[in-house]
Amino acid sequence: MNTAPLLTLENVTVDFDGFKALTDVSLSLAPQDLRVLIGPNGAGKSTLCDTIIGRVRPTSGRILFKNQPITALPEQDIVRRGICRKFQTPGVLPSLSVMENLLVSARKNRAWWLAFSSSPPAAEQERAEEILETIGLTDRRETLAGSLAHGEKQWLEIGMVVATDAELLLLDEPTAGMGPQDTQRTADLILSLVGRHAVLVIDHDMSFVEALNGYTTVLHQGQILREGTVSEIRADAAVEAVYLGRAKEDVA
Amino acid sequence: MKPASLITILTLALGAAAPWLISSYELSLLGRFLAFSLVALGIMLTWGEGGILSLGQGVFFGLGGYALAMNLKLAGLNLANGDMPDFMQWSGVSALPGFWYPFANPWFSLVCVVLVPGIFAAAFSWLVFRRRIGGVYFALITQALALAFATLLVSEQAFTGGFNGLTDFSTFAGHDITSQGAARVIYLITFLLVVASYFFLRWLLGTRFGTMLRATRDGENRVRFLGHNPLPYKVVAFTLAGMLSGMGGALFTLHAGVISPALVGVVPSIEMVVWVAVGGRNVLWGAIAGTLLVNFAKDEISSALPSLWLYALGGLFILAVSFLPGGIAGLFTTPRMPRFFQRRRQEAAE
Amino acid sequence: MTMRKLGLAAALLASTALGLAAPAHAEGTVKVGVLQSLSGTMAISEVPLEDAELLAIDQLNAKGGVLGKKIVPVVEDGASDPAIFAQKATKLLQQDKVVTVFGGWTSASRKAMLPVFQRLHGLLWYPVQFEGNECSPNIMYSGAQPNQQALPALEWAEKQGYKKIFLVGSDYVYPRTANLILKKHIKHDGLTLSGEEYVPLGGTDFSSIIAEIQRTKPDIIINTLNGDSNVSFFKQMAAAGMTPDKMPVMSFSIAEPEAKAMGPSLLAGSYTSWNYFQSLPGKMNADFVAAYKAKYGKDSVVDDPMVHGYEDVMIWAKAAEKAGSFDPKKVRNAAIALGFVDSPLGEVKFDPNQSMVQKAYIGELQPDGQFKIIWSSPKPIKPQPYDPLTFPGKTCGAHSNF
Amino acid sequence: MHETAFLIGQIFNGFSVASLFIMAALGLALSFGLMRVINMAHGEMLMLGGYLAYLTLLVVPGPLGILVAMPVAFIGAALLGAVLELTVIHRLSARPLDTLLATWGVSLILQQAARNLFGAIGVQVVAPSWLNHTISFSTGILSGLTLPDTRLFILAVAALILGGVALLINKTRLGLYVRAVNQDRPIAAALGVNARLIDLCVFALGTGVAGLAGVILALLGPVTPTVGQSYIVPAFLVVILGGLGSLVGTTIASIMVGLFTALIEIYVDVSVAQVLLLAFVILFIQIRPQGVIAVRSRALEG
Repeated sequence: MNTAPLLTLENVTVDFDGFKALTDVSLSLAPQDLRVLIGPNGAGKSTLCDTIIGRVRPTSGRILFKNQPITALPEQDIVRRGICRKFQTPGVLPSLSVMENLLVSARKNRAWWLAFSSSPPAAEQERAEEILETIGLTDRRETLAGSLAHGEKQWLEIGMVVATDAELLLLDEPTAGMGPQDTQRTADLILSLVGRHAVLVIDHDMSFVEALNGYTTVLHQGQILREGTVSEIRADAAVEAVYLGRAKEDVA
Repeated sequence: MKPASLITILTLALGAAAPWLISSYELSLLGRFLAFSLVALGIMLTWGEGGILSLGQGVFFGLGGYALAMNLKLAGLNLANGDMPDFMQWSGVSALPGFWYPFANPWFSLVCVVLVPGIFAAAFSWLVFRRRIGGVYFALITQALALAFATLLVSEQAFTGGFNGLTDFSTFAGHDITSQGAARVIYLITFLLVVASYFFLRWLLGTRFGTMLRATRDGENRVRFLGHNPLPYKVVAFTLAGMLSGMGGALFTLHAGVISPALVGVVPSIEMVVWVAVGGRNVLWGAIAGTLLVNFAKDEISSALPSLWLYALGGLFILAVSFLPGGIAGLFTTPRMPRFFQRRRQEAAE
Repeated sequence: MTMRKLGLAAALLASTALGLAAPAHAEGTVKVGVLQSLSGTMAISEVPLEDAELLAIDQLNAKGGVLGKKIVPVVEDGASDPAIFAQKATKLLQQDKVVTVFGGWTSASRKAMLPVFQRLHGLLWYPVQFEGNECSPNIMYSGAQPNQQALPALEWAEKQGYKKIFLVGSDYVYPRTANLILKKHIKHDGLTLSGEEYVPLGGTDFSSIIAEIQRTKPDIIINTLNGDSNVSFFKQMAAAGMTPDKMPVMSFSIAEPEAKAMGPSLLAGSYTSWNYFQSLPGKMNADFVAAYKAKYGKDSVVDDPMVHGYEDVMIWAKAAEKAGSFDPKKVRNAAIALGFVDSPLGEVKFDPNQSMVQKAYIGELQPDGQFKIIWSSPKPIKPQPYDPLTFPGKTCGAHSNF
Repeated sequence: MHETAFLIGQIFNGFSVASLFIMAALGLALSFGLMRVINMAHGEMLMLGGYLAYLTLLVVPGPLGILVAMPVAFIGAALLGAVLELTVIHRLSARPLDTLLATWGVSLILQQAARNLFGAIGVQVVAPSWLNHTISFSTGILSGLTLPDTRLFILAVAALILGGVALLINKTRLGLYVRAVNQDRPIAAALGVNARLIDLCVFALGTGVAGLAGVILALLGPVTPTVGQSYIVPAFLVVILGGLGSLVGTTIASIMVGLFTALIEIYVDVSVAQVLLLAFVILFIQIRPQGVIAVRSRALEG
């Protein structure tokens, strides 16, 4: 593995008017890493994502991406540096077709004055086609994203995030609302991305986490509780106490 | 030939032949309503496609109207002699204010008809959008803008003609604009500009700009977190709408022979939105049809049953937005509208 | 885009193409236009005015009409919007082919209609007091010029010994211009101007202005506020302890209907200047008031603009009879040649400058909502569209062109 | 009159105007915070309050009529608000811009209804005689300063309303639910809070307050079909300045707007003051786009 980390969080704290959503979180991700972030509801997982992409600004601490601080950058510039995020509730653009969603995401030169042409560059078109295939929505090409089924929306959004060619993908609950079959498909999809991108996945469905089998970080009450492989985490008593016990019942 | 092109050609032919088909009074009505429809096209662009509701389009309408009216007011005056428009004389002004001088040039005026509203719309929308003020906030701020603009026009009587506005025009660039023939020419210019704007917007909405604008309407945050800056798309759309309104205002001034604060304030501005809501906010021809329909209806109903008209207008608005968000055009087409009934809480929370 | 696109627009265009002009003169009738705001902010004042104009037409028709023809009023709504006034004026003249039009209230509506009447050679009868500075051969101005309402009020105030004068008005043309003229005369007559303040039309907050009044302590306030702002002004003055009996107020736009609606108790003791009050003596006036009440209800009241609108119709009829024609130009010349006629306002006539020669009165509002006439100009005042002191050298000559 | 007295008088006037804005904007801010919708017919609730005051005074003349009118107007406007919420607002609740437009249609209809019922020219509501006094200072640097009882009374009523609503939100069970829904609607709903009912209650409360405010406004201004329109635009600006549904924010914003207009009117006329107020608001949101009180919420996405 490359020694230089892709993303580094240094003592990040987020304080919402006295409520500490994150306390002193430090985290490091290598390029092409697959990292899974778990934790009970309200543990601060989504806030962590929000903080990385600049939707929430840390009260203290800093975030480095490729050794550059990004804490103060505008959101779109953070994306342009190479971080893209999928939201928890699918964030597709409902009145655009599936293809248009991907094309909007695949735009390489994002200058607005270049938008006054009817057709995107061939390279972007090809890339979009390729991703369409990857996410398995080729036959839904012209469908309006708003009328896709829930699972299809999740895949489309993953596709959109991939289309930006970001080096780091943040996937917030990509399997929310999916059945076991779709969950497995999503896991396969994500595993196929690793190698080309670093991926940070947030979820609490343990069967999905096990299917991914990545290095896992457990967040609890805004703090990092444990880090380790899935089997280490499974064996950990503290994790069991705050989280897994409950999750097991959920799965059962 | 496809039926669509047939209808297009028929409409264009009828529109172009109107001066010889209908009475001069009806032509003047049609002309001023077509001028209104330029405003409606702008609202369709910002509100329908961009999700930006402006309750202050009257401001840009007024800027365009006044820019032309200032020239019309100066026409025939000998400025070197110290001549002034009549209202300035009895408002106690001793010399023509400096900013009026350039408007003596008709071509400068024409440029200002588009540029002044354009620049103002760009500056205003940039200031507001860059702080991510949108949605309901933006609607309310534009409404306050309409109120402030109308108030300012009325109170700066010495420079603007005040509540009376500017009226009594006779020539533009040396041409008589009051004759029967001039009325036809003005109508045809209006008609041409509406047609040109229609095809321009049709092209624009077909480009990637159109896609980005709709994308921004659907999910501004999603667009931002895909690495795009939504700001320029919104500002450009709003600026274009402002320019269209300005053009509409200038043409209206020519048709009506008057521009006054009563045409630019809060209520006229919101009525402009009614036209588009009724016609269809996502379809270009819907915006034009809505404008003509509502205005002809107003002309018919308001004299016969003035109190009924207000009930009708209010009811029309409630019905259109509640039950027919696609407007009349929505009955004929399946426009690409946002999925209205889907709660999008994360957007609302912004 | 679908196949039906633009279909609607086409249908609309076609339907207008089929619209037909209303038939011109029917045998034995003559059409006149009545153009007031029946909707919008001005409807409140203009609907009663329209009623008065229609009453006059009814009375004429009851006596056999004019030149043997029955008068058919074509009523249109100006909708408080000057552009619509211009539009409807065009319609009345071009499409309905009316022989003359009665209407307008705001200066904005008159200014917008003026070019229409000049272009289409029509004649407009405008019944409301205004700021002057205008003469058109196509308009008969029966409402007061500044020298028939504002200046007599100042003259009266001077005679009462009021020396410090405070001007408050709505921020639009009439108050600004009237005050411009008043200020010239205040200076010329050696009086003191305590202050001059404006609120936007419809303004409701007077706290700053009242503070200014308390600071400068004027002898009298000359009030050119419009409509609802008057209610706010008098309520807030009363709350600040300045009722009309303690701080005299002279108003130019409060007449009987406003006083009735605002509550005489709030206004009692305040002054106003008009060319007509409902309480004027004389049989003509008694008959007019009785006829109005008979038609529009016994609780209704009449005021200066209404009686001017009524009298405009009457004088038009007399002039048409005298001219033996409905031709606007001949009627205009005949109206000027008529000389003094008896009317509810007393003896009035049209001057060659096409404004009305009439008396000015000062009234004091009584608790019953009527005005007690406490002063009147000794004889009818000749109208001056341009105040000689404020606009030296400008006059309206008699018009020959049309 | 001493300059200091004049200045203090203007500051008093600023607070007096602010108290009107608080009452006019409070209901708007409450329902905006909770439901993210703006009710353009809010001004007509003020109007309704005025007309209910007029009707009440016909039935209960005399000095205490105005005190009877206040609860009557509150209940009347709250009922109308509830009807409006059930028929229009709720149906459109996911579409804030459409709600805004539809309620403008409602406002047109209500204005015309008032015109047809009571006439265009307005009705007469007179302040009771016990309010026709002033507190005047005749010595010292405050010499010449006059504080009208009516305005003091209005300040007191505004403070009472504000205090009442604050108590309701912070100390009662209903208030707890309101805060819960405000923070996180799905979670609150999952915990068994009837969010629909809360929406309805808050909306009716907001319009009720507006109705009550209408009675108070009738002491200083006219009661006409269009009276609501004169207060509504400044009330919107207060909501924008105040921040999402914050009581404290609304109060501070009202005071800011009141003081700004009162003080600037020393130098410029009222029309220009109105324009400067808008410029001030646009400038202010450059610095604090989320308003005076920016709520940092973690409930952005659950």
